[in-house]
Amino acid sequence: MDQSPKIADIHKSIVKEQAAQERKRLMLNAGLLLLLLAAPFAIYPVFLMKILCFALFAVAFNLLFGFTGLLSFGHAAFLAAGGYTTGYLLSNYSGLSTELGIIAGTLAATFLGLGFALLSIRRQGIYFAMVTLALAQLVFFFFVQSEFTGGEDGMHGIPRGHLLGVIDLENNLNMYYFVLAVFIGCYLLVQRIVSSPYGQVLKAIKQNEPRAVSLGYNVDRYKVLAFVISAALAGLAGSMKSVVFQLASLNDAHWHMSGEVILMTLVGGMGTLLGPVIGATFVVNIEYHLSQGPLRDWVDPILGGVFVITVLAFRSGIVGEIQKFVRKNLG
Amino acid sequence: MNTDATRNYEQLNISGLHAYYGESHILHGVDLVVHRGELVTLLGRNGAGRSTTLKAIMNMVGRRTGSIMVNGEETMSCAPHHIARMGVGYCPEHRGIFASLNVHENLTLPPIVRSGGMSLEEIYSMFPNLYERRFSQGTKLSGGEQQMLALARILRTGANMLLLDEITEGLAPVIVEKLGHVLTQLKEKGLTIVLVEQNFHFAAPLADRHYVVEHGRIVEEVRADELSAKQSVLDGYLGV
Amino acid sequence: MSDQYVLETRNLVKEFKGFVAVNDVDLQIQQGHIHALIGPNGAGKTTVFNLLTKFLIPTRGQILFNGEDITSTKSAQIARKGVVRSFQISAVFPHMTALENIRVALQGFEGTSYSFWKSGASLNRLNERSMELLESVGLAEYANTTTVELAYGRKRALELATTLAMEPKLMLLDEPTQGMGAEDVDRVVELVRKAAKGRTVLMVEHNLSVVSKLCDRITVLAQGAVLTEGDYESVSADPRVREVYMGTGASGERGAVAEAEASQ
Amino acid sequence: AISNDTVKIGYLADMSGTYRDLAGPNGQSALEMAIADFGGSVKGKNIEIVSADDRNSPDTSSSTVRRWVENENVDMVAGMVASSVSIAVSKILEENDKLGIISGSAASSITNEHCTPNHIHYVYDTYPLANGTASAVVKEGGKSWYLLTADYAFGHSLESDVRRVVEANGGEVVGAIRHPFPTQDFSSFVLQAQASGADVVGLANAGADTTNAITTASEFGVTQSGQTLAALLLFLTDVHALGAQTAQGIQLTTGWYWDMNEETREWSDRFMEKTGVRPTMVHAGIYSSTIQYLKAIEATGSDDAQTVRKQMMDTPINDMFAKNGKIRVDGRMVHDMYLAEVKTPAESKNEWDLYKILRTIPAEESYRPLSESKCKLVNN
Amino acid sequence: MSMIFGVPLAVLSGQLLIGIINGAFYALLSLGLAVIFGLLKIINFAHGAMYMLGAMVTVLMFNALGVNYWVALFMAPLLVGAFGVVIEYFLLRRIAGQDHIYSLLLTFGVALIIQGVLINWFGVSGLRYAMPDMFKGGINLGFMFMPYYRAWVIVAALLVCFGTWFVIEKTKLGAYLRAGTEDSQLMQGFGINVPLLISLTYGFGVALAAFAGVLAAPIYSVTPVMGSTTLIVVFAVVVIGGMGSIGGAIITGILMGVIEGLTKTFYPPASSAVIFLVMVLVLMFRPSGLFGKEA
Ligand SMILES: Nc1ncnc2c1ncn2[C@@H]1O[C@H](COP(=O)(O)OP(=O)(O)OP(=O)(O)O)[C@@H](O)[C@H]1O
Ligand SMILES: Nc1ncnc2c1ncn2[C@@H]1O[C@H](COP(=O)(O)OP(=O)(O)OP(=O)(O)O)[C@@H](O)[C@H]1O
Ligand SMILES: [Mg+2]
Ligand SMILES: [Mg+2]
Repeated sequence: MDQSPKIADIHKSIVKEQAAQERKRLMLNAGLLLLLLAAPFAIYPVFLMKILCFALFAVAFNLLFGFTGLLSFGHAAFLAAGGYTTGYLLSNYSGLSTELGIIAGTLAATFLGLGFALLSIRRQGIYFAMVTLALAQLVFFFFVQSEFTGGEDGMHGIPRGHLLGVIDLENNLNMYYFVLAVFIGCYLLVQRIVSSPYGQVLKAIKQNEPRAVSLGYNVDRYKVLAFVISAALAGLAGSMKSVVFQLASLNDAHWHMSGEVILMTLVGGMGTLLGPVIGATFVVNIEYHLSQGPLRDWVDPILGGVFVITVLAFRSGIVGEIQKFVRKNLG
Repeated sequence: MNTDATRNYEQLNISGLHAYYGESHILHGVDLVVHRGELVTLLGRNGAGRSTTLKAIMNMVGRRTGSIMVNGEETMSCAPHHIARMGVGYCPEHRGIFASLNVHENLTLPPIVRSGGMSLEEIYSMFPNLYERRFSQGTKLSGGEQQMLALARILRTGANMLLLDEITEGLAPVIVEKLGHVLTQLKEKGLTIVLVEQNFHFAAPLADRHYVVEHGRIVEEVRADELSAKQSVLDGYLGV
Repeated sequence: MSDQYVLETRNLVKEFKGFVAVNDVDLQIQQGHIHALIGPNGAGKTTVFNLLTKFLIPTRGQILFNGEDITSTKSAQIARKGVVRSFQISAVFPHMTALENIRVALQGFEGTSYSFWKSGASLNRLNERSMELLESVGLAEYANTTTVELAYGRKRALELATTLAMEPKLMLLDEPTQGMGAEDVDRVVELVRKAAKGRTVLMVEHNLSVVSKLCDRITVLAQGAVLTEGDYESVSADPRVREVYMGTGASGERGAVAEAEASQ
Repeated sequence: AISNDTVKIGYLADMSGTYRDLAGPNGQSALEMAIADFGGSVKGKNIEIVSADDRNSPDTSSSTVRRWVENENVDMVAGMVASSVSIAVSKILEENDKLGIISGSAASSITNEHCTPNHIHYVYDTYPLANGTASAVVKEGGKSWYLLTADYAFGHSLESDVRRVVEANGGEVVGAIRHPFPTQDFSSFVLQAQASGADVVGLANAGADTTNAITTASEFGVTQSGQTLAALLLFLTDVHALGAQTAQGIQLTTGWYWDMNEETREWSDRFMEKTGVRPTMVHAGIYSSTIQYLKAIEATGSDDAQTVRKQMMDTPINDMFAKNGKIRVDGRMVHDMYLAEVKTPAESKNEWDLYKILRTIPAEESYRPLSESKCKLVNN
Repeated sequence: MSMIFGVPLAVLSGQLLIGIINGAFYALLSLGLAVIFGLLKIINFAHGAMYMLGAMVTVLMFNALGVNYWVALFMAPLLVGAFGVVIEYFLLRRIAGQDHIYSLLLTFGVALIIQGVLINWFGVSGLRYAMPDMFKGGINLGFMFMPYYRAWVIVAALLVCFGTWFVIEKTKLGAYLRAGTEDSQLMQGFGINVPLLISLTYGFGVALAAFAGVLAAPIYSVTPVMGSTTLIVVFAVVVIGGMGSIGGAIITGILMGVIEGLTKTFYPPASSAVIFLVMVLVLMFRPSGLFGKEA
């Protein structure tokens, strides 16, 4: 069999390539990590935390949108569910240590996510988006109605409390590093998921569903799992946010929020790991800085402009475009 | 009506045609001529660029350079619908049946571009399956039925130059035979036909000339009367 | 005694709003055979495939796999039982490399497909087998090529390799040589022959030369019903078959002359 | 002493959303007018303004205000409309012991369960609005009421206030509908209100909901069929949008109106020159509160929140905006309110000539008495 | 007087009529969306903004040039439609053939821009528009007072709806449109000027929204934000009807109007949620809407 050495070579080269990419990614992540560790000394921590929370939210969304090909137009529901649950528990059961409150919030979102998934997963394309939107609207009306959310006044004065009952989170730096730790944990998790055997199946489903079925995969189950994980992470983002800002409000449940996370993901680059993070950073920043600058009154039209330009000019998002550029010019 | 006068009339003249899909450069300078009333085939391996050539004529590829003359008119700057209006009928590789229309609507969809096309009756009598299924959704047809529909569709328009891409693909032998007849009839009507085929046995008896496409170039031209002589060469190219 | 048959259908019927696409079909596929399903266009071949793999739900009738009734089993299950199909249009995962395409099929057996915490490297274990499969369809050097960039014929070859990866007991091939140049056709014929060893194959094919070369047994469908069944000689000799399908000069080559289709 | 030698005022309001016209960019003009009129500096220290759009979002606002007070030495935050924003901001100000003067919000909870020692609620809240309008209308014979209530906390509290007042004055609420927020088409609610046969149809909602309800009511001839419309929260801008034709005869309570006397007219003319529109009570309130704030600094020579707030509490307010004004311990600025009626097209001389003041509701009658307060700063 | 669930029959019949009126209104709006999605596969999130533009243009034309209601009824849709063509030509065309989501985001962006700009120019508290004199008042139907204008709304809306449905489902032009959206390149290959067709269709779709806007001007407060809330509801209607099903959009529109109306009578707080509830339920049993073709 004269072929076999050749095959071996090909195989080797493939594995080598994998390893090389692995290394590249590691270096990139390490660099970012250093950046984030140093950040709070240069930039205002609460603002950084806001960015991290939305970055996590976008990463969660992208797991579903970018890597599974399911466009949920209802992710705000999970952000809010997490936020309100955590907020409610922490404000009403003093002594409950913060991480428990956050875990509870995450669980709430997870179950809500499961509910959403079971009701929506069989729907295709735009119908899927619309069912999730509808469900999210119902959740929104529930939050508007119910007393514990404080309606449009919102839920205020949520205590940050102590992490594991010891680390005081009222201190912004402590809070920041806690948020950062959680964020990194989730980011790595998603990174793992995407490259995992499960991730491969998701990829396959996204690219050719009937074929995946004929290869014996029960696609609905895989989608549900993806949806639930995504919802859980979104909920976690909401919980963290409510602790950071010590408030939870209807804005997080409104469909505009579901739209905003799409924008973040798209601007950053859907289907890339770093994209949503960059996207969130970008969007949060312009919104924040514009709203205080001379263009104060024009934030919405400008955001609209960003939508338009992104879709027209660089559809694969900041990160996506960079990757393209690198592939073109550097190999 | 195949007088020399018409025979020498160049209905299609392609020279130095390059075509691109985004980054990938598919056609590398195709030159070919088709006279009125001729039936010319484009043979070649998968991926050689035959379909792309037809698409390029219709201005349906990403980017094109070179020259394409239809009836002596330069068409590089024309929009697809103008080219069609010059009497060019295109039957695409993957049939392009419209799901939102039923068989009958699909059939009557393309506007008449010139007089002298076939009537509905003629077409239905030629493809009885289509008549049976005329009210069912276009894409609910079987693979083969769709193929018939795709062909029948352009016979109506009265186009006098047909670009046919793999019309026998997935058809039962009987139907293939029938298509053979149809093409002969069309030739007799004086139509010009450019035929992209995998099935050499189908193409051979029909064609006046064969062009062999490889890697986006014309690498060989074989007249019908040279077939036996150049058979071996041809087999080499087609890997038969 | 039906268990000598790998696959058996009893009075299989499929209606589309009144139109009967498959009419009372009894198929019996024997262990180890390469069985061809031929017939004029619109005869119901693809529909039969769709019924066997539950991409369509039968209106009436029964489907038995190794004597077990699978009439109401779901697509994915059926695939896992070992009934795997290929599609009339090539079905691959366009933005994965050829290797990854195969691995997706293989990892089904690993039972790790839900474990989202496992590292991707855990799949490298499958590479060797994948390379073998790619090699067997002559795609070894394309292992690391993204599938979109493969020409049509190669896509089909890849699809076949993925199908093989499933270790199917029964393979359903819908026009495996469609739209292929002579060269590719021969390659595929060889492939199917190799693949068929120790397996059973049911295929739809319009290319009679392929059928004559490969198939042990042939069922002819016409207008949804079984017209006749038998080996190539007997079938091709049958005047009705010539009439509705092969045409007069059924030399095994296409393109001979026959009178108009008289099937209605 | 005046911290880092400047008095820095942060102006936070909805610049681009549904509440824009209440305070918005024109509110900043009012603020600038106040500073200019005060002489541009206090105790020789100059006065700076920073401003931001609150996006109607509490977390955007709170990160903005946090940076203002923690990094940019902002001493006082003015404006604020959406109650969620006002409450969020007041919490942050409490943490950092800075001062907030809320002029745009309607929620009476701001100086009730959500009160802090660090903010003042200046212009109005739902309590006197309900109070003034409802009692007046009942006194004039509108005994039986039917309420269209916006179905969220604001609407609910407004509704309960109205019920209390109506019943206290010997009237009764025969029915109430809670409509979703927001609602565009009120026809079916109006229809039910008509069917109820009540004397008065009370609108316990705000903004577009109210204007839509009024438009529909006039279309369906509610007033012709002998029912009275009572809007519980209606701003000059809303009435201006409706026009005298549609809004005529509606009774409402307001904290201020531009055409009450020389003083108000003079100021409003200057405001209109700057902005091209007539000021709402919120605009006037922003102006007045800023003047009061600066005066307090002038008097105490300090811009420390507690000192200033104390000083402001000790000084009765009588200016272009407020008569018999007084800032209570809970931070509520109480002052005379006015019962107004929208003029008929015949009476209205120009597009902004919209109200006639029927009577003055004395400060002490109008706002929620401290005795009923749930505020932590009030000891009862 | 007879009662149903404690609601007087008279009131109920009144509510039904109102429901139908609002339904006709929804029908008109969702029709535009359905046309645009069904034919162009564009998810037009700018539809609400276009509806708003229709109303704004009507008011502004009146204030600036004293253009009366009847003229506006034609002018406003015409202007907005032209604007739509411009948007299609310069923006949407560039993402033709891309995933739905992009058209959604693009139009959403456009909506944000239009709305934001108008807010800065005209504020949010709304512009005044007087009811045209001939529509002042109404008739007493016994069970309710029926303003003439509402009657007119039903007639106008239904006429336009039917006309549109007919053109698209029953004429050759309609067939071109339907086919053109599946494979516009091939349609061009048949000699049809698809790009033009598409621009005009989008223009027509948004013109329908604008027409609804004009109808709305006299009865709702005309503000730059009036579209944003309506949008989502109308979307729900289209989805329930089955995206792209023209007839579906119309029938569902009226149906939803009635359902909403009844909810407003029996349990008002739910009246804005009910549509989404219906949507979830419908899609559970009919995956592509009431009248949608199975994919
Ligand atoms: N839309 C496209 N984008 C990018 N590349 C394409 C596209 N269509 C075809 N190609 C590539 O162009 C080359 C020629 O394609 P073409 O369809 O012309 O081949 P062909 O000669 O018609 O053979 P066959 O149709 O039998 O595959 C192939 O390598 C194919 O991969
Ligand atoms: N979903 C459907 N709805 C309605 N009719 C259908 C549907 N699918 C197939 N048919 C009809 O059933 C008949 C059989 O179709 P099928 O695809 O099985 O034919 P086939 O034998 O595969 O033909 P070919 O060899 O051309 O692929 C055809 O007449 C087709 O029009
Ligand atoms: Mg081809
Ligand atoms: Mg078939």
